[in-house]
Amino acid sequence: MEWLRRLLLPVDQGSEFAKHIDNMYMAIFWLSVIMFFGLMVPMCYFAWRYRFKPGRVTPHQTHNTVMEIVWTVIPLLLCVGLFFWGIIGYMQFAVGPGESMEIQITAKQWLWQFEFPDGTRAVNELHIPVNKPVHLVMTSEDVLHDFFIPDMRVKRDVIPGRYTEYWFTPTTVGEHVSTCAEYCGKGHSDMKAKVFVDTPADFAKWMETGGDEWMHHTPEEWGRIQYEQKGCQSCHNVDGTRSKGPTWKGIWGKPVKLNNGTTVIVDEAYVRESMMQPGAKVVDGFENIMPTFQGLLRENEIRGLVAYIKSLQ
Amino acid sequence: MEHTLTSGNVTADRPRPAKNYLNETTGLWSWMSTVDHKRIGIMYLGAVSFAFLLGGIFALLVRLSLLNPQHTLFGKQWVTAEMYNRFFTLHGAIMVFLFIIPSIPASLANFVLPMMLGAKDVAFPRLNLTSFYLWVAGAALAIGSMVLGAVDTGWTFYTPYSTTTDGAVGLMTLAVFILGFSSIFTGLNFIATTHKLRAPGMGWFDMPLFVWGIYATGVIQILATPVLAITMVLLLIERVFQIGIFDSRIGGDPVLFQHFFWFYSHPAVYIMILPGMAIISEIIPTFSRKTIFGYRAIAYSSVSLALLSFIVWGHHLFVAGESDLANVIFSALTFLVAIPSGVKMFNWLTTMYKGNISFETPMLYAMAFLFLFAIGGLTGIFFATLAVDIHLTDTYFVVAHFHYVMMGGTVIAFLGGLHYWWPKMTGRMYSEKWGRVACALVFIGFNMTFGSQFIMGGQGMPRRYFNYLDQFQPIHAFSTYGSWVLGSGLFLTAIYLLASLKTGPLAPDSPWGGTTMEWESSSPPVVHNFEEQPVFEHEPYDYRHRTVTHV
Amino acid sequence: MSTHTEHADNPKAEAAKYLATLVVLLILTAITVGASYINFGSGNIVIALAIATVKAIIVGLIFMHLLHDKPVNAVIAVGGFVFLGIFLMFDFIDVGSRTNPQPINLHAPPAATAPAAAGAPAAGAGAAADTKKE
Amino acid sequence: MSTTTVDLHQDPHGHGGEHDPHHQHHFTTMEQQFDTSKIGMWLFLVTEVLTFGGLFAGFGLMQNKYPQEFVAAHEELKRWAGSTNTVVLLISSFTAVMAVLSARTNQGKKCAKYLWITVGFGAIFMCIKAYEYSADFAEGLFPGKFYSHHGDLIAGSHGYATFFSFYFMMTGLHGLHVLIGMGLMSWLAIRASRGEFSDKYYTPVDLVALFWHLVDMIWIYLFPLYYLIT
Repeated sequence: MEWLRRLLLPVDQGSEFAKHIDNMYMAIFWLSVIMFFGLMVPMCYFAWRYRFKPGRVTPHQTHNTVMEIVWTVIPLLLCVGLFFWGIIGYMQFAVGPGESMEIQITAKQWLWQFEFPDGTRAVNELHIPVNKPVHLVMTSEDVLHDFFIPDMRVKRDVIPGRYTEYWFTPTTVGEHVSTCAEYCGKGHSDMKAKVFVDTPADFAKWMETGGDEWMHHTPEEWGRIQYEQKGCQSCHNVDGTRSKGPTWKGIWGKPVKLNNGTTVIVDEAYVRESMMQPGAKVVDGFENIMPTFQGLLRENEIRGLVAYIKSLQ
Repeated sequence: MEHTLTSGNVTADRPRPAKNYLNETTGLWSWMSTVDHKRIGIMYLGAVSFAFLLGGIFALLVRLSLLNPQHTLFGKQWVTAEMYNRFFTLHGAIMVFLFIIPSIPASLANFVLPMMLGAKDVAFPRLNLTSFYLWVAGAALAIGSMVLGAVDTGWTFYTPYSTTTDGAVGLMTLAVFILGFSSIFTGLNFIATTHKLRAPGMGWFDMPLFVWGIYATGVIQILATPVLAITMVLLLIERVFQIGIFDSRIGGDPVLFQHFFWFYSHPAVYIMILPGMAIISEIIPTFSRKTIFGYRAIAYSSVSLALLSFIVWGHHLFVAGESDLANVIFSALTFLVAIPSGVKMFNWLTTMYKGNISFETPMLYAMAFLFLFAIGGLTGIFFATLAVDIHLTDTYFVVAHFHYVMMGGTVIAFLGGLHYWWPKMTGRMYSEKWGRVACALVFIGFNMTFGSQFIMGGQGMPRRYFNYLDQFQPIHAFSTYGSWVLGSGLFLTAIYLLASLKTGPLAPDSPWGGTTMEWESSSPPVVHNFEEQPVFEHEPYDYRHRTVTHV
Repeated sequence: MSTHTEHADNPKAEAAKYLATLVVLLILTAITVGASYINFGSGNIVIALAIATVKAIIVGLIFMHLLHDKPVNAVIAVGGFVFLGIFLMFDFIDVGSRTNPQPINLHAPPAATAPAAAGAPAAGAGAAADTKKE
Repeated sequence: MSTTTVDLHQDPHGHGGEHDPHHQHHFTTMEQQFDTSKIGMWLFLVTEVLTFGGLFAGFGLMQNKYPQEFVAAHEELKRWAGSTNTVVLLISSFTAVMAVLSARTNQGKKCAKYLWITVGFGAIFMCIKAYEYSADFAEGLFPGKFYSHHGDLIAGSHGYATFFSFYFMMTGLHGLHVLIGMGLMSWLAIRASRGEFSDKYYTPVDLVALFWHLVDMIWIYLFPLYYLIT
């Protein structure tokens, strides 16, 4: 029945918890199938067997206490069983194992920011080592979000003003997607992050260098990838149209008017400053809503973005 | 009581009175100022049908937006994320607050509940009319909020998004507040009517089960809706004054809003489904020509569902930041809901056993209800189980589940009830042939639209998503095609029902051989329902002395 | 309407009963105000609410006639308070049993930036008060 | 929201012919009509309880969150004013129930007198409330973002503004109910002095008195929660 599980649930079972959930899901699924046919087969049979015949006399059956007790008690027992099974599974998710790696998640419209205990930070890209329990401690800077990793079968709301948490242990190396599962406005469906489950060696390497992928791209390409991954695209368009923030197309080397009345030329220094201190120079007609990327972008990523903006003529 | 049943024939067993509630007085003002529960029921029927049309248009737009991941029609992108967010918000808000909540109670029950009790009217006729005009005012405000900067919060108005977003959220919350009082007055009226206006000799356990269902609904309307009203006021005040209750930026607790909201909105689910179940409890014995099995069990299960509905709302918050202790308690209580729902299913099936079943349109809808509600109910078990809920909540699985209950349950039952009482309400028979065709279209279209969403949800497609992964494209497209089939079925229903008003054959007093008291009136009934006060003589579904020879 | 007016047979006695009820209510008010000046710790709120409940019950039974009225009205009244109690109880269960996890490297309270979707002005005083530890 | 219901099932239109002019056609007897109205009123009171209940829940949870701020903020309220208002409302409840008794025993004039006294106590209550509000506003004790009071013990906490937001919301909604009750009572007093009520028909007096007692009952809880918390 693996094909059925693959149809009804995500193909990847990225954690022990996912296998547990899948087993429960399939058990309830088959229970439901049995009960569904247990209801529908009699219905169809009665409909056919007792279809209208002129003059047929129907019996006056008002109740049958034994039967009614049976069909009250049996479902009740099933429910009690499922309830306890559900709690056992839930506790794996809500109560942590002894030792785990903590990752702090900060959500904002519309990007995910991850921070490791040593201060390493990343945006929309979460690297975790395989077979090591992960403890997510999450908060939001604006509205409700929800960090959902379908392949791990885990999700919990990310709430402004307080922290929420959950645990899971990834068991297979590979790339997964996490999505926002609590409606948060315009960019809700674009608020995705990549979850990379790495081998311990790869993970250690990533922690040191932030990965080596940038070496395989031209700076412009690398910049475009950052544009898509770090959440720039939720506020900046590259086709010349206005969004929450100004477009990037055709601005390089041109003067722009700021909201304090002065004018500035778009060059590398200005672009860098806008990423690190977005509030310092705000383009006229836009609100100061951009979060700072200080400490979130590596040097190679900043250079890529500068090159990408330069290429958008 | 032992008149021969000549179902389907135009020959009524007594002459039609010349004057009935439709033609006793005429003119627009005679309708607008009426306190006759039947006319108010008809006005409500028109009003909620309009809301259903409006909400349905938004539903089709939502589905059309998701036809392909590029959101293109004829090669051009036609919808943006902002528009999509408004579509689903308006679809949800209109369907829940303007359509489903008042649908069965305020239109069908308003018409038949007093007649089932042998009463001349509801307890407070003018309050009934007030309720209708409050609905109109609420609808006007809701539509006003669409025109004056639409709302994009989702129908749930979760804070802090709803306290900070632009748009006419204030107007929409005001609309919901007013609609709440419309609903309260309806419920209040039915409870008082049931208590005090039963026909001479009719005890509590002599009432038709429809009345039990509507009575239980009224209890929920009275107890839950005020909390919604005050929640909407608090939300409005939070937006204007920033008092710091729901908005976390100023010290509020967004999860508290969800508690307040779901303390109403979970019981509201039962405001929607209990009347649906109540209709099924009428249709099945009538078309099986057999007394209902387990009358008391069904009556008690209606009331116990109403009461249980108040202690399970926390299951909407399992992953929303509710404490583990509360999660466990709410999970346990949620499972209890399965029991009375199951009891009803078993009783309906047993009623069909050894019956004499014919398949006119209302019965087809009743069987569709059993099919769809079984799926809706069983998929609820997935959510009650804490661990599985973590994965499935906030995905399309939830969307599919509650549409199976709300649309597959309530709306299908509403359609069944509409066809069941249409001859009584209008005095005309509709086209049986087109009725069956439309029922089949609705049934197939519905399963295409929402059955497929169980698969998407399980695979991890979150709800309220504008941009989705390409892998879901075929299922989304299939679901959208299903929505067209469903829409065409409903459109067809509207056409033949309206056509029957002009061309339908005259209806007999009791076209289906129903045994409850409303069938003792003429079709359509006279102004005060009965020419003489009916007296309770036999239990509501007594077929012992009736042998049907002809359909 | 004789069933409801059984006590009106003797309006004087009825009036005296109402007056006595008023006196009891006033005495209870005096007690509750007096008790608030004495420090019972967390007992104060319990005492105040207990006395308020006694007063509310007296008003319901005597002034609102529930004692001699048809039972259905009393059932309705009690039902309202029971369901209010359910609402309060579960809210407090949740809020009272929440754990408050804190990350290891806790920064300054998250700066509450205005959500990008909003043109709404940022909150006034105490924007960061929500991170106060319970 | 309350006026409509209270009015609606009172003032019945006469269809009865030889019957009591207040008898509505769809009731068999006046007693049935009276009982029905009473059930309707009690159901309406339940909705009132739950409406206020939402505010009480919010207040309780916020009190739980800001215990110190709430105690500190309540010092700004005048305990004598709250106590006086409690006494005023309790006495008005007594006069309201006396009005019902008078109506029921065919003493129309006395009923009108008691109703006017009740209205008078309501007015005293509202005057004291207005005095309290104006004193609060003078000190900058406004709800929500308009809060501009200086010298709070825990500087910068939003708890103070939250306390006063709830204070104004709950006492404001309560005050609105008092005003509605006063309006209804005045209208009934006029009808009573015209001799409209008797032991055969006194439903409106009975129902409005029920409404008034509920308003009193809510104040019985508001008073210790706002004026006496320590």
